[in-house]
Amino acid sequence: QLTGTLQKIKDSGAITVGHRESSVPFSYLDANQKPIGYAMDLCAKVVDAIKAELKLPSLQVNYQPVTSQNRIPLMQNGTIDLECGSTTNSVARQQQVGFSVAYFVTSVRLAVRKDSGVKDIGDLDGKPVVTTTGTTSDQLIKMNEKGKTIDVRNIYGKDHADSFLMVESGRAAAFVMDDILLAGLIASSKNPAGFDIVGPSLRDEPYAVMMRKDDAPFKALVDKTLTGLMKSGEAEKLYTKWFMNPIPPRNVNLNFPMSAAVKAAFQHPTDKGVE
Amino acid sequence: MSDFDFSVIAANWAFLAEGLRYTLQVTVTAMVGGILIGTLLALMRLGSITPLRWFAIGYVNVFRSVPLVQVILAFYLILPLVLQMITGKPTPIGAANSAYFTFTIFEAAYYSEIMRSGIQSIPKGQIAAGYALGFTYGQTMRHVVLPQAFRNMLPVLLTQTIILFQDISLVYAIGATDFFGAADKITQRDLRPVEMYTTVAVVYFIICFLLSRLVKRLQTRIAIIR
Amino acid sequence: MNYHWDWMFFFQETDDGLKYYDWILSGLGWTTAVSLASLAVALLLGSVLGVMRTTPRRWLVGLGDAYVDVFRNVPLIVQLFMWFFVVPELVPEKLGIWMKQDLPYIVTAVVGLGLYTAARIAEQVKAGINSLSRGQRNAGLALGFTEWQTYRYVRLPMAYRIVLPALTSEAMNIFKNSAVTYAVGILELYFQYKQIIEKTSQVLEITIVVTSCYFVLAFVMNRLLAFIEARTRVPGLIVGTKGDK
Amino acid sequence: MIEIQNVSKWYGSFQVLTDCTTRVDKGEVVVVCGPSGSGKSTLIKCVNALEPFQKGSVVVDGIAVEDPKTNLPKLRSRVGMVFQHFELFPHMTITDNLAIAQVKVLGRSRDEAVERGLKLLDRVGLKAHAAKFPGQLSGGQQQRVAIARALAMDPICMLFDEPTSALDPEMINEVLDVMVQLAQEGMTMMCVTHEMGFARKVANRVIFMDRGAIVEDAAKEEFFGQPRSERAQTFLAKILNH
Amino acid sequence: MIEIQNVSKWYGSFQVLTDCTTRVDKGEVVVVCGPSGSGKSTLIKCVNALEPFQKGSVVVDGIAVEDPKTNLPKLRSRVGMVFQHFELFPHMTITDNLAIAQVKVLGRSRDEAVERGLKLLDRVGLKAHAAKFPGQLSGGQQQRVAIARALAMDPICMLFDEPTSALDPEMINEVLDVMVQLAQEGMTMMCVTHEMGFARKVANRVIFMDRGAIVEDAAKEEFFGQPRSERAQTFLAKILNH
Ligand SMILES: Nc1ncnc2c1ncn2[C@@H]1O[C@H](COP(=O)(O)OP(=O)(O)OP(=O)(O)O)[C@@H](O)[C@H]1O
Ligand SMILES: Nc1ncnc2c1ncn2[C@@H]1O[C@H](COP(=O)(O)OP(=O)(O)OP(=O)(O)O)[C@@H](O)[C@H]1O
Ligand SMILES: [Mg+2]
Ligand SMILES: [Mg+2]
Repeated sequence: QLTGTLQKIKDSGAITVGHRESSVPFSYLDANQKPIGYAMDLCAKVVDAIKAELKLPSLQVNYQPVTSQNRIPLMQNGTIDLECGSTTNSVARQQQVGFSVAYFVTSVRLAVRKDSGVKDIGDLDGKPVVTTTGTTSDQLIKMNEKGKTIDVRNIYGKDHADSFLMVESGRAAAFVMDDILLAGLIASSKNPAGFDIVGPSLRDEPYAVMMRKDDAPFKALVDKTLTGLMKSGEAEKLYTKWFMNPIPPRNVNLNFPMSAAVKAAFQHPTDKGVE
Repeated sequence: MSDFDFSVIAANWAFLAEGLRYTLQVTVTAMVGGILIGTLLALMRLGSITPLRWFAIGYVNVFRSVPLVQVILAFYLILPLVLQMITGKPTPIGAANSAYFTFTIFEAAYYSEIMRSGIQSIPKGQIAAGYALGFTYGQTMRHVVLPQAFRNMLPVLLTQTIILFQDISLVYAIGATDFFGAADKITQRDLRPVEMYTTVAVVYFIICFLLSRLVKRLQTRIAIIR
Repeated sequence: MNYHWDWMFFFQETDDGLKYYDWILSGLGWTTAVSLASLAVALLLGSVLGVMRTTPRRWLVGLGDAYVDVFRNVPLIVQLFMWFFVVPELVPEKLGIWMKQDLPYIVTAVVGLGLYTAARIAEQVKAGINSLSRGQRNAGLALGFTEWQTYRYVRLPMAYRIVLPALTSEAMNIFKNSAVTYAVGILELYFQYKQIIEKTSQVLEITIVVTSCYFVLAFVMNRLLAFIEARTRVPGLIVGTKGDK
Repeated sequence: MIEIQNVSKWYGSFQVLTDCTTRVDKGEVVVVCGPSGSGKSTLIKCVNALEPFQKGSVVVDGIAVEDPKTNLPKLRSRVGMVFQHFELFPHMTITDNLAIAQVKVLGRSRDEAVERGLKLLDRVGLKAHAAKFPGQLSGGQQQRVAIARALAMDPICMLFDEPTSALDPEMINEVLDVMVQLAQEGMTMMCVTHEMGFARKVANRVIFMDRGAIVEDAAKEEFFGQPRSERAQTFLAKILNH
Repeated sequence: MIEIQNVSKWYGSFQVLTDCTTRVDKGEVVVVCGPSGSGKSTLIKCVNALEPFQKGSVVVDGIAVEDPKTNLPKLRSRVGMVFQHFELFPHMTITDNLAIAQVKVLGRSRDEAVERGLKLLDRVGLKAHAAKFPGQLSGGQQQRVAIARALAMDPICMLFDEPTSALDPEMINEVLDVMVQLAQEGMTMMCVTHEMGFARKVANRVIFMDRGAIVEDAAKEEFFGQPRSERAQTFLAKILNH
């Protein structure tokens, strides 16, 4: 007897996958406005597994763009069944939604202009530091402000492109954000050689597939699929495809080798959220 | 930043054009629907049936006091729930469709205020003349008051439509891809914000400027008829 | 809908030692500050432009018209972005660096929102002045007033009374439009709204609370202007509509 | 034809009509005059129920207008009315102004309505202007069109509310001429006007109102010869002596 | 006092005034009449340069108004003007209406200005209304205030542009009475009006305009006795015969 999301998918004969539109290289639009990316590839495997499980080879797959603001409500009200983007699995969010095992782990670090002379957190004292509104990274500035005795001036960009522009144009000394996003921004910029990612990891954050809360059978299927991909080495192949090679639409290469944290996540898959 | 790189525009013009088409579609839908509903609201508000009048007053004041971007988001989240209650099963309608509905409902509040002042600007004598010829209330409105109110207010209605056209950009809040949303998404992915925003400003300016010239032309033509 | 309601989170402590409701209050403060300052800029500049566009001087009219055309026909968010990112690159380098590093962001926000709203207010002031009969100006001139004195003593006092209902909507709009200034780094209500959603994911509660805040702000503004309207009403004179009620 | 009996009307606590009683018989022409604000317009609008009243009764052609069962649109379509500011419909051509009520209210075919309208337009001397809009005519011409529009409904009587007071002095006569002709053809008419020349020429009776009450209701000769009330005397002196 | 010489004026290619020449001497009362749109208002507004003109010259008290060096506000403050629609300032009390230009233009102290204003208000019979707003007065009362306002500036001459044509018939006389008195006291006046009774009583000369040109400019007796032009004859017939 099916329950929850699986039941819903079976009844409607369709699944709706939520995706981001500009989270390079996880989930974004290619030149033809089709959603592609590392997370999308993983989710395609999950969808295959669902087809097999429900014996619905002709299952219809709908794609629904989501934003960082609306992804959780849309999951809750049934608009989307699966979200494949770059969503951090956090304890606070677990109050509202469920998460699969992590398929990527990012570290929060600093992007700076090479000519700015900033090499570490300590160099930021008294300088403006930008982060993006509505993302989790800014909590870290606040925590570090308290912990260390450096005093930075917090400024906020509307989105990652804005924040990066603040660094590029000299408004901010550094941009605090997930390192993989920083790498993507630098690679896309006009002068990739002009920027560096510096400093220690302020915190590690696991990215995971989001689904509805308390839906054990569905979660089990998603986790089993993802874990299988990690164990079989297929996940690593996908990693290489998206992080170490030129990717559409502009054939930029992120050159972002697998970190120790990601390796650990692949070896010991976990759905533990950050505080 | 002297090295502008407009290749990003050229590479993505199809996406931008698609967004512009969507923007125009929502604008036209919300304009037509909004004026229709707005006229009904204005009539309710000026009529003598107290519950309807209060409904119209409440409707207009609520929607005029709340930021549009929040209304867009709230409708997007709540509408599927309402539909679910009616149909009994989850009915996702999607960001793009939800915007048609939201803008129509929201703009109706603004159009209704315009139509109300339009109706009020018609001299009482015109209504008396309609009645004196034997017209019923409905006929007086239909043949005498509304055509004139609509004509007199056409410039103001169009000006509101220009604002509406610009406000469609707020659908980025629910991730729908209008003109601004398309530009924003390309910016996030390809990272050429200055070039992109400059282009966007120019395109909006050209379209709105042409529209506002049209309004001016209409204004002088209406002045002649009057 | 399997939504986890939790109204108490507003009283939870955040990383910076404040409670979430403190964030909302602080956002409310910034929203009010930005809005009122922009309103002041817009009223001042809008009035000047509105007057310019009714003078007999061709070039003043042209200048005012051009201003309105430009600032009304580009979305606010794009304008703010221009002020923030594009203008500093176009001015002399020293000035640009000063704008980027020393100029408080609220100045950019107030200038952007103020200039945008000024175009709309200029339209209304112009309409108000033009709705007065030509005879009023002639009567002033015939008494020996200069052109400026006819504005100061005769036309503007009436024009403001006539357009007060329209100015009321504009003043309400400015609170709503101030939500866009988060895009240039102002930590106002909408910024806090996004921030709290991101941190707590209690979307519905925070949406209800923030929406109510905006509603209250607009309502207070509405009542304030209704009060001014009542205070400035001229006995025996029926002007336009009686405002919103 | 028109019987007004003890009509009183209040706006809130302000009484605009006080116990007004008079009648207009078939074929009679009655002129109503009086100072501004005395309730002349209000009284005449009570006749076709454009203004509701709280007390008394008005009977037109045997039908009580205050009766809730009365079909007011039908009654009004049989009573022609001409207003101070013409009140032509500015968004329609003259032809449409003349035809629309015939089509929508009386149910005539459009051809029939246009034909009848043009006939009356010819009668007021404006046939050449049929295709124009009201805004393209002078005030006197507009008022003549308004009279034609009312006549096109084949009314059993006509009400006029200061039809010439918004006109340039030069144009007053062209309108009065049409009204005089109408009176001479035997139309039942009730006219609010200050044109005492018109009253002298065609009125059967003159009614003088002051502060909502009918102060004098006398045959023309009597009124102009020696009005009884002092108020009417000073009023007449004022409007005749300049 | 006022000399108008060969004044012509165009709106675009439309000529509103054609070669107008006339003069008003000190103490003279000149009435201007003519059909609507004939340019009467335009002509009278040229006198205090409220309307610019392209050709000709207007000299008031020795000062050429079209001279770019003329201090127009000063000139205008010495020429009183009364408009068809009164044009009191609706947001000021009657007292302020009377005082403001004295204070702001002539530089009188407020007390002095109020005193002078109230004196003139008394003269037009409205002292009791000093604290009211224009909207609270009747049309006739407003127009009398407007005359007092102009007189408060101690003008050397007065211009009137149809001062009674927006009034109810009853109120016309109260305004005309003030004007007659003013004329009899020797004020130099140029009046656009259709009130032929007024012209008969106090005018020295009557000017008749048609299509922007001065067609007749004759002594009163001559004009009413036998106007030369046909156009003036029909015009007089039209406005006198009702
Ligand atoms: N809607 C209204 N509310 C309150 N009072 C009104 C209203 N309409 C008219 N009145 C008052 O009723 C009185 C009679 O008005 P009415 O228009 O009948 O006068 P009238 O004799 O036609 O005057 P006029 O010659 O100015 O047309 C006036 O004192 C007027 O102020
Ligand atoms: N601003 C304007 N632009 C174009 N034409 C104008 C303008 N003002 C007035 N006119 C035209 O100039 C002519 C003279 O106008 P004016 O007001 O002087 O006439 P008038 O004799 O005073 O008429 P009335 O008796 O109606 O007041 C009219 O034909 C009018 O249409
Ligand atoms: Mg009346
Ligand atoms: Mg005139």
